[in-house]
Amino acid sequence: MKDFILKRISAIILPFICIYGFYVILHGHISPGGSFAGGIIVGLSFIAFSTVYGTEKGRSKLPEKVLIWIESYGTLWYGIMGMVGIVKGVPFLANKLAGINLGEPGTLSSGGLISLIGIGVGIRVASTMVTLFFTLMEEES
Amino acid sequence: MKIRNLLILLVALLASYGMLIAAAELPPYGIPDNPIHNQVSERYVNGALEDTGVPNIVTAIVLDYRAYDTMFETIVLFTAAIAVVITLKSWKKAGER
Amino acid sequence: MSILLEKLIINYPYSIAVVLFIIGALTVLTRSSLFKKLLGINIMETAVFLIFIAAGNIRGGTEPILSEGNPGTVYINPLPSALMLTGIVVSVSVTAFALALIIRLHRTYGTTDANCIAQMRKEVIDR
Amino acid sequence: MISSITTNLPVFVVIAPLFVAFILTTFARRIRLVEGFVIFIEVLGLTGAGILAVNVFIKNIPIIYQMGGWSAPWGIELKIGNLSAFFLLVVAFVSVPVSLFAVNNLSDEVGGKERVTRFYVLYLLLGGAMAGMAVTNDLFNVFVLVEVATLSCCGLVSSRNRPQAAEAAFTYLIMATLGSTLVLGGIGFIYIITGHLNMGFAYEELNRIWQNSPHVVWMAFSFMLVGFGVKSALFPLHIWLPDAHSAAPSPASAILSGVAVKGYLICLLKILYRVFGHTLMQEFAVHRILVLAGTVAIIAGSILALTQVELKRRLAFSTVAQVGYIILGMGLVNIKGLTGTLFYLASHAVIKSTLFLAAGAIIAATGKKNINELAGIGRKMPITMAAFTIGSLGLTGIPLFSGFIGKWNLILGSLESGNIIPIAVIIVGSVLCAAYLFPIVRVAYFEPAPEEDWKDPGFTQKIALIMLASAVVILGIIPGPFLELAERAAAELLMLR
Repeated sequence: MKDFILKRISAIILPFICIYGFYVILHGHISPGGSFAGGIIVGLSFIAFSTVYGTEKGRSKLPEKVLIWIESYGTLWYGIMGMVGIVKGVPFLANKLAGINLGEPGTLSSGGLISLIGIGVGIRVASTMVTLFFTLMEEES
Repeated sequence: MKIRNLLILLVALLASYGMLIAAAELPPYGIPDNPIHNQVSERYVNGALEDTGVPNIVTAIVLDYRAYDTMFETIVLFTAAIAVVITLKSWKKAGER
Repeated sequence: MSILLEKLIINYPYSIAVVLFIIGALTVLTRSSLFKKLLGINIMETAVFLIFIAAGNIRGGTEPILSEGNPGTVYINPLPSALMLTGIVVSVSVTAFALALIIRLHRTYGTTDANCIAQMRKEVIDR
Repeated sequence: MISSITTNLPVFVVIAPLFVAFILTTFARRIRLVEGFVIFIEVLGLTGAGILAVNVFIKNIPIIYQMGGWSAPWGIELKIGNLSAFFLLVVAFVSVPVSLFAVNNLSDEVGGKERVTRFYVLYLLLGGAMAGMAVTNDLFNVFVLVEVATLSCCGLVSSRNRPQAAEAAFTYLIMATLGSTLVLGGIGFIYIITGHLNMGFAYEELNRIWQNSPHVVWMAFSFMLVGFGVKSALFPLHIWLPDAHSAAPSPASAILSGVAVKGYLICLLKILYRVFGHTLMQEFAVHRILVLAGTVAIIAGSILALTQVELKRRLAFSTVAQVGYIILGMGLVNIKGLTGTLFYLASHAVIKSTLFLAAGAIIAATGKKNINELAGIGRKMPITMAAFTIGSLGLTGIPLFSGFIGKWNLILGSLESGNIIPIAVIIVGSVLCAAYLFPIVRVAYFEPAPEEDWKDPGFTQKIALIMLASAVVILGIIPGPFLELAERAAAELLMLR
């Protein structure tokens, strides 16, 4: 897989795939697709990178400790967003009820908690995809 | 092995007959006034913008009306990641007996 | 009998889903290769997702994203598609975990065929 | 601050174990801290469940908690009735001693520090999913929680570093996913004809319009029965259970057999009685199918358990038989029968985890798996064998133990429902249960003991065994409020009050 053409092409394309993934995550509440689809696109850009450049280089880009941290605190992030409702005395995971201004619909910052949860879940799904890939690819040493 | 496969085939045929009858009895496909398009989905379509301030109704449902489901969905993905790591990571440290 | 066929034609997505479901169930139960079992599971889950999505569809409806266009646009029912987001993620995680188990079994027993693994396991116990 | 906790208690009981499970992986090296966190959360969960049960018991009205502030058909609703409080207590109570038993006992079965931490993460996720299952009042939420429980159960089974564990986990995962796909199909059918996912609304809608699509309702019934039957190892669909429960580490098999199987049965109970309703069940003669399936499961499960030589496999097959009792009880559509089912479910959860923990301690100490090799162990490991004996007495339904009250109510229920076969089956089942459990006790106490120095497991393991064994006895002698809670849960299921 260490082929010259592949390396040059992926060096050009992969950053744009990654940015497109983040675009899909951020615009989850306006355009179709959302936190999950965007997260998978970002995850796939890292997987493509480590397929082309070899898992060692991929591993150096995203070491295991960072992945574990993103994954567990990404999932916790969802819970923390839920606790915002409880702190405001409203049931768990409340959004409009918790008095968060929903912003002007159609703009990037609209939807109050929704965009925050979406970003957190998107990054977390990306890190899970990468962890799954690295664990499955690891040959037994 | 043959009898087992034949038995399973028989049960599968019976089940498929029952399911086809049920599929035929389901409300016709694509009609706007099916029971599924009742006041629950009406509210989602009409009320999503001012309830959640988000034009994409599917995201509104996933991240606001039924956010509890999506929390458990991220937990399902988290469980799968932990389970994959626990089965495969054992290979290096504890030698297989 | 003809009414049944006629209704099945009208509800064609549900009948296709039933056929897919039976194919998936048969592959899981009769095939002995672990990969084929996993494929069968995926076919079955796709069949059930098809039932949900087909139920939510309205002929001529557009996707449920509010655009400022004419207010009269008919939107399809957003709830089944929101539910199937969860279903798809669930089937992805089950497939990932099953693949990890297949790799683990391959490392231990060398094959990915359920019958050979069963024989080998008996030898391991007798030893 | 306190008032905000008590009002949001239904959510805290579910999310507390989940939140700790998320952050546990980041400090995997300090194993003491991890174990301390796990036990702290389990005890917290028990107190939370206790407070919930008490104020549901006193006020006798279900607590409704609308998730995210959206009212019932639009948002997800948590409904803590007597049934949810009852099962929350069972889950919370059984998981405290099992986590106590698992303290510094997992290293040989599961492996290094990292892996033990991940074992605890899966254990807490399972606890959170079970609490979620007890509490929800929404159909699709039941599917997602069932899926979380399935994946964490398969992860727990495959966490043991033995090759058989991976194979057993794979069969378990494939069969369980088959089951949950069927459950999703059933939910799909109900949703398509009623348009509601909330159990209360789906119940009213279903009972109003079931005449014009009887086959769809019949298919939804069969999907639910087969789907949850596969997951709770009902007799013909139980192939995965013996391998999975004997290959799993002993705390995992205790929680799997004791609580995880019960979670699916509670979901089946909820869907059958809260969504379909007992009138619809009798209309489609589903209760006769349940009684028949239960009868077959009891007889076949007990006979299969008799033929097993390995200790853990015999206990696993005995779980298949006890699931038959619960399914049989579900078919008796009257208060006495359902009270018996719920109480038997709780007593089996406590008893089976005692038996599995004792078996785990024996295997860890002696290294012997088969029953005839356990001669004279009663004198060498007194506390473990005492717990095992109390558990087996309870399971066979000897008076003064919790199993008896469950079986007694089941017999009264079947008397009330008119057919006699269940009574004969329950008695024959108890005799068979004695036939496969008492020889172990006989071998342990009355056979001469070899010289090897087997001794009781560590201090925390002894506390766990004592806690569980005493619960079996207390539930038997003074069931009192617990039985009353089961009675009210039965009345609530039958929509009488």
